[in-house]
Amino acid sequence: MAKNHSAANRGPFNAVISANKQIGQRFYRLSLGFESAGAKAFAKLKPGQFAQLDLADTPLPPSKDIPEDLVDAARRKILLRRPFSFSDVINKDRKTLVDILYRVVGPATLRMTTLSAGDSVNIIGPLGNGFWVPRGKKQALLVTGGMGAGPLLHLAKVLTADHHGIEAIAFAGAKTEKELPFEGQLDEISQELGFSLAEFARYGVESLVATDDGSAGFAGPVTDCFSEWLGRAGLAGKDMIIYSCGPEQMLAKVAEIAEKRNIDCQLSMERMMACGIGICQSCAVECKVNGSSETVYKMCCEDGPVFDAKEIVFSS
Amino acid sequence: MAKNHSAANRGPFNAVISANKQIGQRFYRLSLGFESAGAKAFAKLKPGQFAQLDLADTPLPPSKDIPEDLVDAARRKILLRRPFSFSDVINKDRKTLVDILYRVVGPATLRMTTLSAGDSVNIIGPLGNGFWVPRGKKQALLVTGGMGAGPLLHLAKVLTADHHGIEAIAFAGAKTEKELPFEGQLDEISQELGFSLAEFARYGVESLVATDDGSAGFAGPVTDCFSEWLGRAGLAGKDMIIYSCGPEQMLAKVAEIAEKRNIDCQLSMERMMACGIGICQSCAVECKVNGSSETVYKMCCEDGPVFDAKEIVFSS
Amino acid sequence: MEEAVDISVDFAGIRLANPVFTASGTCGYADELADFTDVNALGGFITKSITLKPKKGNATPRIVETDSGMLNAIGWANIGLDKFIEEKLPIIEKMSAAVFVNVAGESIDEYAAVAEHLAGEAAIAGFELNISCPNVAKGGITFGTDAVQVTEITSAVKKAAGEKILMVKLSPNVTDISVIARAAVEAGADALSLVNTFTAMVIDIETGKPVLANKTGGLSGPAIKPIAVYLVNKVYNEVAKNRGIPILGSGGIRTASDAVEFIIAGATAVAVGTANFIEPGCAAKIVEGIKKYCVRKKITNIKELTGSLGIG
Amino acid sequence: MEEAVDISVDFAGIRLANPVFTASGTCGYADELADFTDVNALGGFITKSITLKPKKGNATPRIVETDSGMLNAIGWANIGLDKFIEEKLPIIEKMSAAVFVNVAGESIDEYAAVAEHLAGEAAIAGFELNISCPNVAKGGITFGTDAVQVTEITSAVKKAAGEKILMVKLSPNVTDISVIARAAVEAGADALSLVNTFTAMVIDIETGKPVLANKTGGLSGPAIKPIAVYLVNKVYNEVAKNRGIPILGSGGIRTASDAVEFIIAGATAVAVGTANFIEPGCAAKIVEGIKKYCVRKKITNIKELTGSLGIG
Ligand SMILES: Cc1cc2nc3c(=O)[nH]c(=O)nc-3n(C[C@H](O)[C@H](O)[C@H](O)COP(=O)(O)OP(=O)(O)OC[C@H]3O[C@@H](n4cnc5c(N)ncnc54)[C@H](O)[C@@H]3O)c2cc1C
Ligand SMILES: Cc1cc2nc3c(=O)[nH]c(=O)nc-3n(C[C@H](O)[C@H](O)[C@H](O)COP(=O)(O)OP(=O)(O)OC[C@H]3O[C@@H](n4cnc5c(N)ncnc54)[C@H](O)[C@@H]3O)c2cc1C
Ligand SMILES: Cc1cc2nc3c(=O)[nH]c(=O)nc-3n(C[C@H](O)[C@H](O)[C@H](O)COP(=O)(O)O)c2cc1C
Ligand SMILES: Cc1cc2nc3c(=O)[nH]c(=O)nc-3n(C[C@H](O)[C@H](O)[C@H](O)COP(=O)(O)O)c2cc1C
Ligand code: FES
Ligand code: FES
Repeated sequence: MAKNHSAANRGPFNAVISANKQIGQRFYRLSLGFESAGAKAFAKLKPGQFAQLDLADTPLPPSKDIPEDLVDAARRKILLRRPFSFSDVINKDRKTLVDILYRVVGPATLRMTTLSAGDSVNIIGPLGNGFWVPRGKKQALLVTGGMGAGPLLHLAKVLTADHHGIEAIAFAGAKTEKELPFEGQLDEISQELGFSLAEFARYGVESLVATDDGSAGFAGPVTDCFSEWLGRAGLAGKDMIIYSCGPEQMLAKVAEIAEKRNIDCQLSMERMMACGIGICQSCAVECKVNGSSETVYKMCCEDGPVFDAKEIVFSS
Repeated sequence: MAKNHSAANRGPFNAVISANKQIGQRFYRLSLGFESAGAKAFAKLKPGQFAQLDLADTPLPPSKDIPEDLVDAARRKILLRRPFSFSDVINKDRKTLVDILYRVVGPATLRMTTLSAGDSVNIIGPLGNGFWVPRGKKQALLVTGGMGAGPLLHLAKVLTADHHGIEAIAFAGAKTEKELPFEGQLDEISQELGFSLAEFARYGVESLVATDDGSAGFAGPVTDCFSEWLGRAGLAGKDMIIYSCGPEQMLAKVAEIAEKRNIDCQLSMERMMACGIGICQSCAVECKVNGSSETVYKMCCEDGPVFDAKEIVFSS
Repeated sequence: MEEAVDISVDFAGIRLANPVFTASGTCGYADELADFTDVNALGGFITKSITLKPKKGNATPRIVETDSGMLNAIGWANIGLDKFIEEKLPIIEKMSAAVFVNVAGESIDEYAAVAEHLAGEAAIAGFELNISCPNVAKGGITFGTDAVQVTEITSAVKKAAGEKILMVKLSPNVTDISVIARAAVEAGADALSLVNTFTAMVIDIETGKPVLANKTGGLSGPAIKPIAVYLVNKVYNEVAKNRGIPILGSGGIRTASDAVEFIIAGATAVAVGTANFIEPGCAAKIVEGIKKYCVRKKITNIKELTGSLGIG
Repeated sequence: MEEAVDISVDFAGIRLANPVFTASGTCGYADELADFTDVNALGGFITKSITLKPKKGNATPRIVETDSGMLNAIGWANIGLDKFIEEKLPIIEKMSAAVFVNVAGESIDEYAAVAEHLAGEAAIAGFELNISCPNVAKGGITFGTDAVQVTEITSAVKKAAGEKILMVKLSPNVTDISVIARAAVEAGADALSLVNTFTAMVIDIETGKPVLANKTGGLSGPAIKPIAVYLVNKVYNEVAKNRGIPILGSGGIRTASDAVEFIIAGATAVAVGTANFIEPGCAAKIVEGIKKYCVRKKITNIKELTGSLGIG
């Protein structure tokens, strides 16, 4: 696992918003541009790396636009930065443009919705270690839950561009069709091949969709869809790799499937983070120690957020 | 003193900003419009009354626009409402439009500068008691210091409109010409008559200007200018009244002059206010008790902010 | 649907329509908030601290804002017992909320005298004993931080209070609040109120002096909420639960979610203080919000929620 | 002009280039902040709490945000003394700031053992005794709230610490912090550090459980600043001033203005904690801001400012 070496410039940088597009009921895509030092730092952003955004002084939306379940939470003044990973990076004319897919869940993400072209936001990053591609892999299976799609879209792009020997396929899950964080229409190709999600399709990656309520694609958890697909394809083994990002329960299930079929698996974990830069110890992830029943806490921000699935001790 | 009777609707109301014009280095005029209940409540706003604005969720200006001496203060998140009085009221088409003259001194007034046409702000008011016009007055002397000009402009308008028997003259002071909270040019009429400050002139009120550094008009405190003028005119007595609003030291001086010359005098006082509506007791003003050496605390928000100068016990 | 939710609470033997009070010193003596909100929508109401004689209070500035909080050093400014009886009781008689008179004084006798004078007033549900105000030279906090004195003053006022509910308001400025809470309950307190404000100071770096004329003041508002929730939960677990003593929880409550947090921690009812200054109608809104929360969570009686944290 | 300002301070016998530290637990073990700021711009640096053996710390969540503050319950997670000596001391040797090792433990012996092992290290200026951490079951705060135990642990560690400066970090969760401060000083503390965090709790009203796995945590950040300023001023007046004991003031410092407030209140130096997470370069900025303040106020030596509030 390539460690994010010190002495790199990781900000704080000011990024300028180029767009902040609502792509679903509570989903947005924020596009930001960095110049000079920030552009240099983010140019080499790896899929799965993240950044810490200071949203404390970003205004709230007008009260009529605050969903009822967030009215009370919106009263809280923000102190800490918030971690977000990226769904895309583009280097153009000495600028670096990045995209963040985000969901509105509390005071910071609520404030984020008011950012508009020309505004700027203070960012520390890139942070942590991204996904990595071990030698000899032929097939990458991207399993996403909800907002987890972001870093896996970025990964799909990188796999297509830099790893020609690897074929990728995506499994995208959400509670309902409306909560799939994709913009394009869902075009069903065939029951087997699933959907052509424009976001993955542009990298030549087919996708299967699952929704808990069956409103689109497979009816049930994306992990069931994934597991059934693996069963049908009769696939297992060492030339495959699973990459997953989503809610922790889903990741636990993915890890289980991976272990059963003996497939390498990398998971992007989330923790409440105060600093994001390895100094506060708030983001502990319990990890197994090789060949022992003991566990240690690794830091999600510095040692992760992407971990080998075999390491992780899931709590529930 | 007409007391603001209960059972009146004093909000909270939403007012919509129509303009927020910078009129000096750190001075602005905020124009707001009320509709329906708010319009009704503010339609009868008296000069000297005030309102409590909730600016907690009003965004800060971008950091490059925050003056260096306010950078640290700007970090403080606002909790309490802020009191402001008014420089004008216009009733038009069932709407009530009001103006606030304000100076940027801390986190709330800094945030206020970012309000722009169409934004709304939550307001409690009108609050407190305004200036009143005792019977038999022929001449009103308006003495303002800095931002104190606001309510006295409103008073000048009301005097001209509703009290034809009274002639008004204004004495406007500030530290420097730049800190005079007026927009128009300073046109000197004559040494005796002083200036034609457009803001007062449109109500037919002449004005004398004083600046501490002599950059415009009389060189020295406005109270000296005022006192000299009274001396020159040899005026005193019961058909005159002094109205004053400004820093407390200035008000103390005005009260002294008024007492010496036996002129009725009303002062608009300021205190740190938590509620503005008489429930927290934070805004105590020490007042003499008639015919006794004892003093009591009156509430600036409810019993004031305008007080008879004879009542006030000045601290320094 | 909403009718199915019962948010009325039993508070030391009386029935409150709902568990929301306004806190002493933040809502006047009686109906001063009536222009802004329906005071009859409240479950309970606590007057400004009343002393035997009128008190002028401290010089100004008496308040200063801090990050997510404010300091106050009002100093028990109040109209005094006689004027309170004369001018305010008649209004209180018409209020439907349970009214508690917050009692303060410089000596145990003064506290007891105020309670004794009011003990026969039908309009009053009980007393809140302010032994925890950090802004007066004598009395107040000195009583509230020493268990022996808490015992003495509570017993004395209990006697004076007759049949009325005696609620003791605890200071958070102590090493172990449960020790004080236990002393109060064992000396006869029917209910506990916590927390009062935290002693604090703001210095104006331009003048080099404290902003408040009184130099120090009490910190209230959202800033203190997490400490208050902890203290309520601690007193609930260590003192109140087993003895069946209700807690009135306060400290930074501004929304229904805040109120629910205190209730889960162990508060039978909550008091809204500083938030009244910003949104004078917020207590009534909190009543509605608690109802909605219960409906959403399928809680039919708010009792199920009280102290449901069940830790410790 | 700027050259005329001397902001170096004498801190318990050593000279610090300026009065700004980063606080324990918020800046790593050594140069972890180096990517973001010039750690050599600091006057002092305090390591994360070090225990004899490595500690895993608490389960997650370990933090939660509150209004203008945050709760943490890290639980002394640290690499342990041996690894600290092996991996971190070599880096510390190259740092120009005065480095204090924050020492923690479950028993007096453990505290003393850590200090003894490090007492001979030239790279270390002294120790900060953490007897005030609210997030561990044993040790920590139990020591910090009882004067007798503070005396014992301070004397024991003082002996172990040899020539090194011994700074005792006080808990604010006490009735009278001066009693504890006095106990520490009389038992040999060369300096006092205050405040540590306030015990607090946040409840998730959706799950009905505390957000933190440890249930309670310590409140830090701007929310606590006015309480911290008051406590620093109190300890300065009642304990530190007459005995010539320097105070390291902390609690919610984020700007130079905040730092100046603590210095006027009586702090010889200040420590920046939570703010490092938001703005990792802020301590260095505060150094510059203090200089500018002194220039503007025509203060030629920062000593003139320390404790200049002069009240009480
Ligand atoms: C490495 C990393 C990458 C992330 N990438 C993305 C992304 O690309 N898009 C996106 O929408 N979100 C992402 N998140 C989550 C995002 O940081 C939170 O949604 C955000 O902080 C919520 O802030 P808030 O103030 O809106 O809500 P809060 O009120 O802070 O939180 C709302 C709810 O979300 C939970 N929560 C908040 N922060 C975290 C966290 N860090 N880990 C787990 N649960 C949390 C809280 O427990 C709470 O229940 C990422 C988190 C991490 C750690
Ligand atoms: C009845 C009344 C009417 C007012 N009318 C106007 C007006 O028309 N235009 C205008 O610009 N300002 C007016 N003010 C003052 C205005 O309320 C303050 O400038 C404002 O609250 C400052 O908020 P802030 O957050 O920007 O600064 P803060 O950081 O809150 O204050 C900056 C400085 O101003 C002082 N200050 C703040 N509020 C008050 C107060 N209420 N009384 C005395 N000193 C205070 C503080 O001590 C501090 O030194 C009025 C005040 C009162 C009481
Ligand atoms: C301005 C002000 C005045 C107060 N006056 C009193 C008082 O007279 N008696 C009392 O017991 N508590 C008084 N308090 C404390 C409140 O009743 C309450 O306990 C405290 O403010 C915490 O709640 P909050 O954070 O919701 O304000 C006062 C608080 C404030 C802010
Ligand atoms: C995440 C975190 C971890 C901390 N860890 C320690 C610690 O290990 N030892 C210690 O003595 N204090 C620790 N503290 C307390 C700080 O050193 C400081 O005293 C406190 O946070 C108050 O300062 P602040 O408000 O500037 O953060 C920690 C604080 C935080 C926020
Ligand atoms: S978030 Fe601070 S160490 Fe990971
Ligand atoms: S500001 Fe609350 S009583 Fe005047």
